Amino acid sequence: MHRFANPARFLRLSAAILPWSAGATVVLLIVGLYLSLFGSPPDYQQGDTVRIMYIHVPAAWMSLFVYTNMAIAAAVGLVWKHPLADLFAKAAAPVGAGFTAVCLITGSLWGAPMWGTWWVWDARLTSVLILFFLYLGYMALVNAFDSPERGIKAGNVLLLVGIVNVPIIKFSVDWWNTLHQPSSVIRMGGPTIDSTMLWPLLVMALAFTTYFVSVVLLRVKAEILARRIQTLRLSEAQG
Amino acid sequence: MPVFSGTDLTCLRGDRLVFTGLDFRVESGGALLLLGPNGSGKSSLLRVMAGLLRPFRGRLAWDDAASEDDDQHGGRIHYVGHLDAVKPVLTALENLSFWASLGGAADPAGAAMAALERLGVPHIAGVPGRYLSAGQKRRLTLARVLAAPAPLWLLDEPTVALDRAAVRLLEGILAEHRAGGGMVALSTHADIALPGAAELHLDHFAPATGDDVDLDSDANGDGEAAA
Amino acid sequence: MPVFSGTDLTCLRGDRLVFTGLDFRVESGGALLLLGPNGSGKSSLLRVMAGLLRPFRGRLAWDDAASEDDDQHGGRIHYVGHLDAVKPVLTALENLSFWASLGGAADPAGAAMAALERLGVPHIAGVPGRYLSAGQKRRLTLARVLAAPAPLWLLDEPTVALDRAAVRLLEGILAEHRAGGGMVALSTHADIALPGAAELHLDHFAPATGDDVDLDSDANGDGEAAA
Amino acid sequence: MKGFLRLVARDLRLALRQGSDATIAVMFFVLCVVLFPFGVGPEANILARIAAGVIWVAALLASLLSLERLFLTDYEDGSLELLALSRIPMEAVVLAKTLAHWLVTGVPLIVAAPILALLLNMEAAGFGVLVLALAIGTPALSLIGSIGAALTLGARRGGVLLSLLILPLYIPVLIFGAGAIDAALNALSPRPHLLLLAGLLAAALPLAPLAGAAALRQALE
Amino acid sequence: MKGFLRLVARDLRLALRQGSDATIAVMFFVLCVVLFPFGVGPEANILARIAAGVIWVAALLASLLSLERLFLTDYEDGSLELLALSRIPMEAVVLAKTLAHWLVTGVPLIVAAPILALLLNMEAAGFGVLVLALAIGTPALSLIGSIGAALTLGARRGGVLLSLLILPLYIPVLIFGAGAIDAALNALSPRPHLLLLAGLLAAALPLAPLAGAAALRQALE
Ligand code: HEM
Ligand SMILES: Nc1ncnc2c1ncn2[C@@H]1O[C@H](COP(=O)(O)OP(=O)(O)OP(=O)(O)O)[C@@H](O)[C@H]1O
Ligand SMILES: Nc1ncnc2c1ncn2[C@@H]1O[C@H](COP(=O)(O)OP(=O)(O)OP(=O)(O)O)[C@@H](O)[C@H]1O
Ligand SMILES: [Mg+2]
Ligand SMILES: [Mg+2]
Repeated sequence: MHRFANPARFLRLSAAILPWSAGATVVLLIVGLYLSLFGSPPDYQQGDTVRIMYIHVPAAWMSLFVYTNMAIAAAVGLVWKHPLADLFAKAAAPVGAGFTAVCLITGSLWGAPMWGTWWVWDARLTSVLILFFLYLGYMALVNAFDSPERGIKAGNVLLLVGIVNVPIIKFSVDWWNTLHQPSSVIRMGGPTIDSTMLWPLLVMALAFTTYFVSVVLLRVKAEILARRIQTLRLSEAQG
Repeated sequence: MPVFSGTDLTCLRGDRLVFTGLDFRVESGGALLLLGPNGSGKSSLLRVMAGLLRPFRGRLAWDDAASEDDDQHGGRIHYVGHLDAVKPVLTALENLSFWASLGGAADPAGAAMAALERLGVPHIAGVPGRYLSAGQKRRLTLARVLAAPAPLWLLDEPTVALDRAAVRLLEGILAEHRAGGGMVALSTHADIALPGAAELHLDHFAPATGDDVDLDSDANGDGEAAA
Repeated sequence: MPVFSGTDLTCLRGDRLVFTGLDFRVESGGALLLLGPNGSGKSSLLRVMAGLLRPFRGRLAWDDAASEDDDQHGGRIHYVGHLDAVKPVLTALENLSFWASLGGAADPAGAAMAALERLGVPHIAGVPGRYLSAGQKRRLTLARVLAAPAPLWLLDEPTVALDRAAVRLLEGILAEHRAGGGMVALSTHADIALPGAAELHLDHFAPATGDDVDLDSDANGDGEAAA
Repeated sequence: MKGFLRLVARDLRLALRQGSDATIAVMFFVLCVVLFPFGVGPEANILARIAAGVIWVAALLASLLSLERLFLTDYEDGSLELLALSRIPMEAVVLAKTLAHWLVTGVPLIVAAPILALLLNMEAAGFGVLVLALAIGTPALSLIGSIGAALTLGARRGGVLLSLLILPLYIPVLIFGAGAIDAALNALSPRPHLLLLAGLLAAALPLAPLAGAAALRQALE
Repeated sequence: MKGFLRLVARDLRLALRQGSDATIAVMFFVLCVVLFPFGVGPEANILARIAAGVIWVAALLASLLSLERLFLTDYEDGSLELLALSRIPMEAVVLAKTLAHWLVTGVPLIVAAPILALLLNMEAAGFGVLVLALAIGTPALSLIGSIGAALTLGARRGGVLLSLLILPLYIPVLIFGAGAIDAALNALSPRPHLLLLAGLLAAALPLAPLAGAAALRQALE
């Protein structure tokens, strides 16, 4: 507990942000789901299966975004020893793993009609699978130590080592020829996707982001409180 | 004349505050005896002194230069903790020569043999580590401090498992080291003659129970917060 | 009134003859103090007594019945060696209750708590094993002998890592156990009050150097020679 | 009997308290299977052809790896000595620890297997038999492995040595386990294979604790 | 530098003194490869098709298993603390121990590989590339693995956890290593694959000791 640079300030801040981010999540999700289910046209090739995209693509973006953030937090935690950075990575991991799982599942659901198979071992798909394993490995590592501090620090090193995978995922479609289609939104020279599809996509992406922020705030708070309790318990062990 | 000192040290292990506001100072030829009941933080303080554990707050200084992030600090000390670092498949002499050579001894094997003799166990030189009794292993561990020179010795309960003759030997060795300008900090529950040693009672620095030391406001978030 | 005795014991560890021709006898209420310099065979003798090590020659008897191949022997003793058998993830109380229940205590948790209190550390009951200091761990280990009943206690250097208050406590506990008809055999290098204890100086049973005891002719080749 | 159950309960508690033990063994299993397509290449028909074999080999290695620590921590911290001195017979100690080990690692592995089979394009016809074969085979693996874990106790490099001693004994389990699935996939009856597997289990159940106990007694001398 | 060599020499001596360390890793490698025909069935053309992949996966697992103890014994007996306090920088400690590990396990593995390839009916065209690829790949495996070994120091279930962390990072080595052989067998140039492998090694050589040293420092806190 003593380790938090200033947990009190963090708790105040999170209490102020949380209602807003939670509210925004609900509103954005409703709007996004409406737009993607009813407010956008079916694809001329894919028909209604294209609607999987509004889940799949934001989830894929989030899986990369969350990992990158965790790696940055890990660097901050290692170099400046900022305790909140450590807690952030630990709190974000399950959420990131969840997004990655959603990306994998929706991807293979989409793959069945589009490619005729649930799964192929191509570069994009496998590198995302590796990302998923990195998330799981991180979570296992963090919890594998007698001292939670040690777990978090070891996890930080792993996060930094694993960051090499992120550019591989992002550029796998360009470097190797894969079944998966190349980027059309986040690319040099602007998006090449129709705005009727772009908008619902962006709204869903925003909804996922606010969801992520809310959950992480909650989890960091829970962790801080759990450690307070632990401290109280251990201070009885004096002597 | 080197001086090793610590100011306002606070030690946190896990989430437990072990001691706070502790100061110490050892000068050339001096000795520090760490006393206190079980769990009062003697081992923790020695690890802090060795640089194996970061103090939560406070600073350590060698000749007035901060020793915490000093790469040289390890070379200035010999640390003997509860673990013995004895490899079961290497003989006592091989075990010792390796550490002697890393410590910078000119003739590692010779220095190692001399150290074993000084500790009264030349006959174990060729015995593999796994056959040593508790006390023989302890003597081998202690021989490490003799096999290579270092000004500051940090010994955590060095007399454990030693018979009386060995304790007398150790006292002689410590006296000699101090006479040559060396420093010693050691923890013990047993009687050991350490003339002129300053005593540090760890239980005097225990945080008052219930007083949860208001670290939140104090912690300056500048990196010292790592436990 | 049980009696535990050993006759003409010879102990071989690896290729090394540790002691030969050793006899001992402990009666109900009695105590045996194992003394001797490092490497003289105290720990070896205690392991032989516990049945963890087979004597190369000689026999052990409980009430005149050979105890060597007796399945009951384990149930009659408490052995506390150098290893502490403390699981880092279980709390002190959980650690202790498990052994209490295996030892046949009727109310393991209650017996364990009472034992911790007796050893002056009720406050560590809820602390996981990994957070205990050397002395706290030792007290927890010693609490095991109180948590379930057994007539014979075999303690290998029990005072190691204990502070003075704890040594006094231990002396009281030993006296009580003996007053109730129990027996104690313990090795130590430190001072411990054990009134009326028989002393066994292990160095008196060391095989004469050079005299390599003609094991070949004596060894009866019936499988007891396992080291 | 009471002591036996107490020991199982304590080992389960240790496993659960230590966090994600069960998940980790399964994760290794999963990773091991996932490695194959990288080495062999992604052709679906080849993968489907070798799926049963790969899954069984992975199960075997996962069981092997997690078995390494079966007695090791108890040995190193002195608990094993105390267990040997306790009223529980050594055979029961071995059986209790093996049972706890299987509950923590074998069971999740059985659950994960069908998903991996899907990833490797195995035909659905093999799934039922796969689960059944693993359900009979993994306890046998744990039992056989316990002998090796006991034998290598105290040996440095225990893990690798253990693998060496035990892998040959694992081979029959591997053959019948993979054979049952191949039979099912080729529309033959998997029964004979499964019966042989069950026979192995039946033989290991009394023999492994005996051999393990003997090896443990040796290790403690 | 003198300290570095002393550490390598001591680790080699420990490995040799402890008996058949080198042989054990190779033996595991061999057994692992030999298991496959049992799981997959003995058809020669299928075995030849998957030979390169199986050999690489086995090499990977053998390296993994033997890596587990890389720092463990030094950590548990307190040697690592003393090494940290010594004049040798922690990065050099990691590099020295990894080098010793590779000399003891990687080199014999490279020697054994062609024989196994023969057993699995691999065409002779692939042998040279197999050895070359292993010669570049196994030091990379040891280096990457050393990060994992340092990270999992003091963790519960070290072995399985290590596998979980390291196997994903091993995958690129596996892909390029097996790819080189496949290329050679299909009369294509293995050069690009081998160059990529060499690139991985070149990247791991400075980065692994850095990451490993950082992890070790934390393990000691
Ligand atoms: C399990 C299988 C799949 C995985 C792991 C996966 C993974 C990913 C990832 C990581 C991205 C983000 C790429 C970036 O930010 O540049 C992405 C985007 C995308 N994926 Fe997938 N995908 C899978 C299957 C599919 C399938 C079957 C389709 C449809 C044919 C598909 C269509 C798309 C589209 C349209 C994008 C957006 C690309 C863009 O506009 O930037 N994916 N996928
Ligand atoms: N496993 C073993 N194999 C071979 N020899 C051993 C083994 N264990 C101990 N020895 C040898 O047996 C002798 C007696 O050892 P033991 O541990 O019984 O001594 P001790 O009296 O307990 O000594 P200490 O006071 O140092 O604990 C020692 O000389 C030791 O070198
Ligand atoms: N790794 C750890 N994590 C959390 N708490 C710890 C850790 N190690 C020790 N402690 C706690 O810190 C306190 C001080 O421990 P330390 O080992 O320094 O005591 P000590 O004075 O050496 O005691 P002893 O005389 O018993 O050896 C103890 O109460 C112990 O419970
Ligand atoms: Mg201590
Ligand atoms: Mg002893």
